[in-house]
Amino acid sequence: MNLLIVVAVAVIAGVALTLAAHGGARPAPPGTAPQALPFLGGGTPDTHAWQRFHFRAYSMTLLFVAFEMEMMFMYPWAVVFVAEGLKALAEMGMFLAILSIGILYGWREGVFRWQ
Amino acid sequence: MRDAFVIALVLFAVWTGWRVFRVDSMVRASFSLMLSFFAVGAIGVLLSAPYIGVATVFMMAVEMMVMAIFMVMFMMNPAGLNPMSMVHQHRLSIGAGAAAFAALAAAALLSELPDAPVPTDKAVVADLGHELLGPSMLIFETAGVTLLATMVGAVILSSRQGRYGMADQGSRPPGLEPGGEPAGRQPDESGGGHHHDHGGHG
Amino acid sequence: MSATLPLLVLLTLAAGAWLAAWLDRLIATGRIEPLAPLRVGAALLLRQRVTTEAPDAMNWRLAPAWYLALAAVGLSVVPFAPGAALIDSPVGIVVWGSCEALTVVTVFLHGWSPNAPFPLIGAYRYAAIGLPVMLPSMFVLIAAALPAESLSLVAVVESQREAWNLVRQPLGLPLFLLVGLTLTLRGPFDYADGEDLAGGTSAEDSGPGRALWQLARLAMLVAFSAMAAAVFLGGPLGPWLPGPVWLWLKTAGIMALTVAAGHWLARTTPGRMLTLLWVGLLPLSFLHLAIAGALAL
Amino acid sequence: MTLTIVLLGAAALIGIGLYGALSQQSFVMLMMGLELMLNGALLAVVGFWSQGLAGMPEGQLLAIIVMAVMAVEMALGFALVVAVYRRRQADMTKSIGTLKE
Amino acid sequence: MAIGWLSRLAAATPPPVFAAVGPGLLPATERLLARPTLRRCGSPREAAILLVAGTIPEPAGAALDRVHDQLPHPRASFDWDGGGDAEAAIGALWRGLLGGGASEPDRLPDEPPNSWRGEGDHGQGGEGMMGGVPYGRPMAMTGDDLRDGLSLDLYTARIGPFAPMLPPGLQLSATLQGDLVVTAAVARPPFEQPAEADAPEACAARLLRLLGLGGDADRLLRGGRPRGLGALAAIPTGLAADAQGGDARARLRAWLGGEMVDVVCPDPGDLLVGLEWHEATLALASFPPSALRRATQAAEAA
Repeated sequence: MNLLIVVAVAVIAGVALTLAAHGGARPAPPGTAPQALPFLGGGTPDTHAWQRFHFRAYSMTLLFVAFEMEMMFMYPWAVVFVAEGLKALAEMGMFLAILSIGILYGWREGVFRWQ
Repeated sequence: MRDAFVIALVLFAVWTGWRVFRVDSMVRASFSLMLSFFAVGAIGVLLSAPYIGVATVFMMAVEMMVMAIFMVMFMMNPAGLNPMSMVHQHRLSIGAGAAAFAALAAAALLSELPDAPVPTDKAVVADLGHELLGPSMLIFETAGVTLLATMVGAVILSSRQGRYGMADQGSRPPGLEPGGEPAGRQPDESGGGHHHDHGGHG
Repeated sequence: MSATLPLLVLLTLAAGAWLAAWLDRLIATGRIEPLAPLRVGAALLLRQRVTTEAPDAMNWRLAPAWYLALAAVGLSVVPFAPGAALIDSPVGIVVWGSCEALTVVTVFLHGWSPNAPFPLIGAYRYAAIGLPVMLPSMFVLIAAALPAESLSLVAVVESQREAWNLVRQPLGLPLFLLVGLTLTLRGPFDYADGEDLAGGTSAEDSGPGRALWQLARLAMLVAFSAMAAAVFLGGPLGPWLPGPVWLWLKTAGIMALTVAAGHWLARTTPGRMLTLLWVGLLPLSFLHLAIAGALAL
Repeated sequence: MTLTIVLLGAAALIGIGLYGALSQQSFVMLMMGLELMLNGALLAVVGFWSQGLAGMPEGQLLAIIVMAVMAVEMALGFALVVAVYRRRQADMTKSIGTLKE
Repeated sequence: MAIGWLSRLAAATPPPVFAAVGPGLLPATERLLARPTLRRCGSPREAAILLVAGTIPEPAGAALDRVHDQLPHPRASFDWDGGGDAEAAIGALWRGLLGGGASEPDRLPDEPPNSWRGEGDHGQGGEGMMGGVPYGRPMAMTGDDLRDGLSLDLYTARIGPFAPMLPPGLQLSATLQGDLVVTAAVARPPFEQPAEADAPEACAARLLRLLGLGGDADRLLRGGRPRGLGALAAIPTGLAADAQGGDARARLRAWLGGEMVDVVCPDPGDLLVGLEWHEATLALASFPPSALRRATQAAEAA
């Protein structure tokens, strides 16, 4: 409950501060077309910058999503680690082994490069 | 008091969920969906499931980041500079969505719901850990292996260099005799009228 | 106690951001100018805020607000005295992890929304590096949770009464520093705001928007340093002085270390960093977890 | 009372998700619909676990499994989109139907 | 009230300067901006003062006007011929701006690149899904990729001649797919610079700045020693190989050791194709300005 209140207050305060900073300072003249040109060191673009952006690490992100999910199992596991003892240690060994296979496979296929 | 918060969060989740299909920018759509997940996570925190709630936020922040990246990568006009609507069978879909809602809502309203809330002093995170290492060990291990299979599958499908050459050049089965014509059906002739293969460069 | 903790968090955030800006300038130029952070902020507030041709105005404006809010939430998880954190959640470590993940989203939005080439490239680069950098940090935090038998930071601090985690898990702090540099867009992990992109995601930022973004970066540095101090240096634990003072001292130490690392380490190309992260640093964090696990039993 | 509210919300999310999954032409938008349906499922599971099952640990496990399903669906879904785009330069659901090889 | 108070606070800050460097003044400008009393800006959006060093030759005049108009108000420009006390003059300009001095108006007419207002279904200037000129510009279209065969959108732009990560005067006409350079051609060669610009510390400083070691770069320019770690290791091996068998890393090693480097630079167009943008900027900065200028002129003549 405390968590939700702090998050709500932090978000509201952040937004309020932003609005105050934008509204409080010197009133600015409206932007003009030459001012709005995206910065290219004096050059000009042909098109809008928003595009079907070729993200060069896309296969890495797919591996990452699966990897992240495995982490979800590890948090509760960490809490009972000492209580469960050796069983938990063996379990972790297996888990890390599975993750390592995934990484090794990804590495072999060249996933962790700029495609 | 708690119910009022839950109602507000449910409304927020539904509203942001609806926005997903109403905004033009793919980035906004992804992060709208993310907010919908966050509302559900916050409900989880309110309903004494702190781990599930916060983990939802954590997981979905990452997943929706990836979602946004792929949406922008593969959607035409990803930023919605030209407002657009890419829907088909629109009426049918609205009908199906409304029917699903009506049926589920009726089930929720008409059936006798159990009433056994979580005891306030329950150590829910440790419970989950013991469950994972005890009775549900098999589920846990299966999930691990399934996710490994997902990793491998995702890599195979998405990377270009397959074991049998470039993925965009069509597979070429080995010949019946060394160096001879490839055996079986020719992949390049079977694509039909929809085939617009721009691959093969690079 | 109920009113003190929010005040402590606010005070730490504000004074820490000031100290961070001041340290940054000291390490960069060797000059001691206590008022410089305020002056630079004032100079930025007085200038016009330029918009680009067709920006996503709402997200552009609000990205610094989200960043600041994440820093505040992250700092609220940290205990200021033994047993007293503003967010005393049983899953404090996961809350911090969510702040890390959302920082990537925020920086991405900040670079995406101006609809300009350099910010856009910076945003995608940051996503490529910021996502995998979280993995070592998660392993490090899980390793710290093992002896504490809890995901709560209060318990993690309590578990260090006999020995700091810095001693028991020596690989942890260096690995955790990576995520600190990434979260605060510094030095070798500053793939968002690099010089080769004329400032990357902030290349189109001017005036108040820029001031807020810089402030948020500093606030995030405070939150990260406090977190590292709590997880590795025993947080508020220490003799003679009251808890918050110990936490401040340790936070300032980590802050100086992070700022110095940011100024003195060279940044490599994003492609090589990606490989290094997965192939070098991730196995290292596996090793770290295995050692921590064996020791905790 | 709380459980009823939560289940109504879950029903609404599933309804919107179904609408999205059926109506969107683009495969990636369709996946958003699926995720929204899973979101509803997650909400229902959490509600039931918290209000109706007295905190049985299996309920939490089920919630994590729902999240894992989302992750798998997303990773494989996007990998498929990449593979299809590579051959067809399109991301429409129609073009996946023609992927026969 | 509040503004007067803010202005007084701000007046003691180093003036934020964006430099547009013309022919012959690169070494002098680099030394000027390495002083801690001026703040070097990577982008005009951050700056208040546009420092125009030297006489900008005519074809680059329009580009200079564009950069000038990109500065936020209040702004001023300062023409510098390399002599006099530039630092004091810039400081006076800055304090003048903060004290309410007039801001320079735009030099270019207030016209969008294409007229769009009121056109299209929603008045956004576009038509259909991808067509038209929404908000004044067309949308990017797909094209072939060099590396992985995913034909996503191409972004074509002319970058420079005052881009801070490129040598002054160089205007690249580049097509990017993501952050990868798919095609590159030199639209205009870099300005001619005196021999001083090839000095080892000046060349090393340019590379160090691109590697995120801006403090070290300034220290080198002021005659100090760099303190940063890993600069050599950070450059990929084999990047920007020259005909003599050296690469960017080898040249940086020579410069840091105080040696001049005399190499023949390959045609920049060929050099950059297939490189990621960060690598591309490193590759260009890893050649001495004179070698780069000779190579671009040779490419133009051919």
